[in-house]
Amino acid sequence: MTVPLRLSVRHTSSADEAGLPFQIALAVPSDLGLVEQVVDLVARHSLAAGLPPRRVRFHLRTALAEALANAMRYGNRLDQARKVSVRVEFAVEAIHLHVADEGDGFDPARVPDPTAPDRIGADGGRGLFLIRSLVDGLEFNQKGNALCMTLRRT
Amino acid sequence: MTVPLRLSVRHTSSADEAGLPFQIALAVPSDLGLVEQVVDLVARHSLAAGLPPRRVRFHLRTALAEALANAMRYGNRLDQARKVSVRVEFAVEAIHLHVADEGDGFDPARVPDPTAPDRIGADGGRGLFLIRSLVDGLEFNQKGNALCMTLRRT
Amino acid sequence: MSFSVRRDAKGVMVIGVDGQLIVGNRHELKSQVTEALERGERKFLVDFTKTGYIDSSGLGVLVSLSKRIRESGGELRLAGLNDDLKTLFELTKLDTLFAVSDTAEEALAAF
Amino acid sequence: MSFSVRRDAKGVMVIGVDGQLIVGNRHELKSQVTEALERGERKFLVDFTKTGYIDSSGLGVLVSLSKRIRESGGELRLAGLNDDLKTLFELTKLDTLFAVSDTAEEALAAF
Ligand SMILES: Nc1ncnc2c1ncn2[C@@H]1O[C@H](COP(=O)(O)OP(=O)(O)O)[C@@H](O)[C@H]1O
Ligand SMILES: Nc1ncnc2c1ncn2[C@@H]1O[C@H](COP(=O)(O)OP(=O)(O)O)[C@@H](O)[C@H]1O
Repeated sequence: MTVPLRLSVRHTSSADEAGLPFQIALAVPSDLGLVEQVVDLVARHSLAAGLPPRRVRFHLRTALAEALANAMRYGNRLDQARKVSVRVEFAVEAIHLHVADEGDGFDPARVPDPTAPDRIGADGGRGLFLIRSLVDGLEFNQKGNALCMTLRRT
Repeated sequence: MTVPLRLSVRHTSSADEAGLPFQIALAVPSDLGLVEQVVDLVARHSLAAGLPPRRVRFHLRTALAEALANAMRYGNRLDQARKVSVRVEFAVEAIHLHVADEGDGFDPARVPDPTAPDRIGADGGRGLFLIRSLVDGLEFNQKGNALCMTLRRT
Repeated sequence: MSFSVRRDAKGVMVIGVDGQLIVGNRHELKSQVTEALERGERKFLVDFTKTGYIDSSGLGVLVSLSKRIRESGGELRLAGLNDDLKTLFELTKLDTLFAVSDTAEEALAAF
Repeated sequence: MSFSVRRDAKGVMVIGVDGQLIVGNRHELKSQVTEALERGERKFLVDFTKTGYIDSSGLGVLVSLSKRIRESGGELRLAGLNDDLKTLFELTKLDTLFAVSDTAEEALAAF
């Protein structure tokens, strides 16, 4: 006789599921071929942590892919020996995606708006703009080699 | 013009899914009512990380519940201000479950075998024995207030 | 998790463990059985058909209840153990201590 | 992820993006289209019906390919964008730059 695996159907415990903050961490070699895998991994665990599928499928995946690519390319200059550190904090109300590289950082305030009329047709320059558009909060460290993207759970 | 009617390009990344080690960490107040939630959380993410369901459903859940209960009861004496730190490393071949408390530790070698004839009917004393029976590797730190349980992925 | 309790036609208290039987809820099972004993009940069946996992505290509570029930002249049977739970009872040699039936029906017939 | 390429009866190269179009695989799309241009193909349809997500590198490659195709006197159409991808094109105002159809059929009819 086998009992189907049913996890967390009902709780009578002292705090509910979302009330247990935890974090996921990984260190990723600077290989652009790994971006998709890291995004998949974080997306899968975000779904397991109860984030709404659309937030994960669109906002989280796109913003995280951008942040990883920038950290690998501009921060770590695709040097595979340099790692991108990814830490995802699952808090009660939101998740915080921390992405840090081993580079010199930059000043995000100096990145121009890619939707300005003379830039719409440019080949690049949309990464940071997309991150800003898709997340609910974005913070950089002083140096500019680490960012934290906040996505509300709802 | 000879053009192949249908051509597919499969992308192969430089490492496969299980090849991206990561870890999950949380700090749990010493409340026995939280054991089930923590076990559910770790189980859910272990399934998301591709561990075989039976390993998760039985071996992981039982062993982790034991280790958490011991850390809360004997290590932290159910003082909710003291935390049990849980860290799960998802490596390529195995997962490592680290459980540490803020207590004084103990000497696991001095815990008697609960299956000895005079002990089978005892009310307690089976926790450590079950952990040992269910995991593929068990290590304690010197002090005895932190353990690491290894479960192979297969 | 939760427990379901019903009294069958033969006067057996049938307790179903839905979910886990672990350190966090074992006292609930203990008080269910203790109160029933005080009310005069003597036949108990714990049905694990809907049980996820049991930890050593859960096993401990079963051992201590079986003693109390025996001391009161009562009878305890277990049923519905899946393969994992059977392994658990075998590892701890508790399979030698309990009357275990495959199904609740078989257990009820044995009272 | 992978790309599927077929040539339809009207001579349109239909490229399906199965999975993601991101920094890790955008070069594959680029070389598919560049080689087709060199072979003399001029009509291109990129079908996103089976696409998961697109990052800014993926958008960048579409912009640069649209320029190349236009310079060669060719035509590029996009189709099959789901709501998320539509939002992406709207946010970046790239919806004003591309000829976008709801379905591949509509796009093919428009060539
Ligand atoms: N992690 C980083 N380290 C250093 N510079 C960065 C980093 N992320 C972004 N940048 C800088 O910001 C610029 C804009 O980035 P982005 O908006 O993502 O567009 P794109 O990647 O297409 O240039 C980059 O060209 C780069 O100079
Ligand atoms: N984290 C811990 N800190 C201190 N002592 C511990 C810890 N874990 C186990 N012990 C000791 O080991 C003994 C055996 O534990 P265990 O085998 O789990 O059975 P039980 O919990 O039923 O006593 C406990 O009674 C306790 O004295």
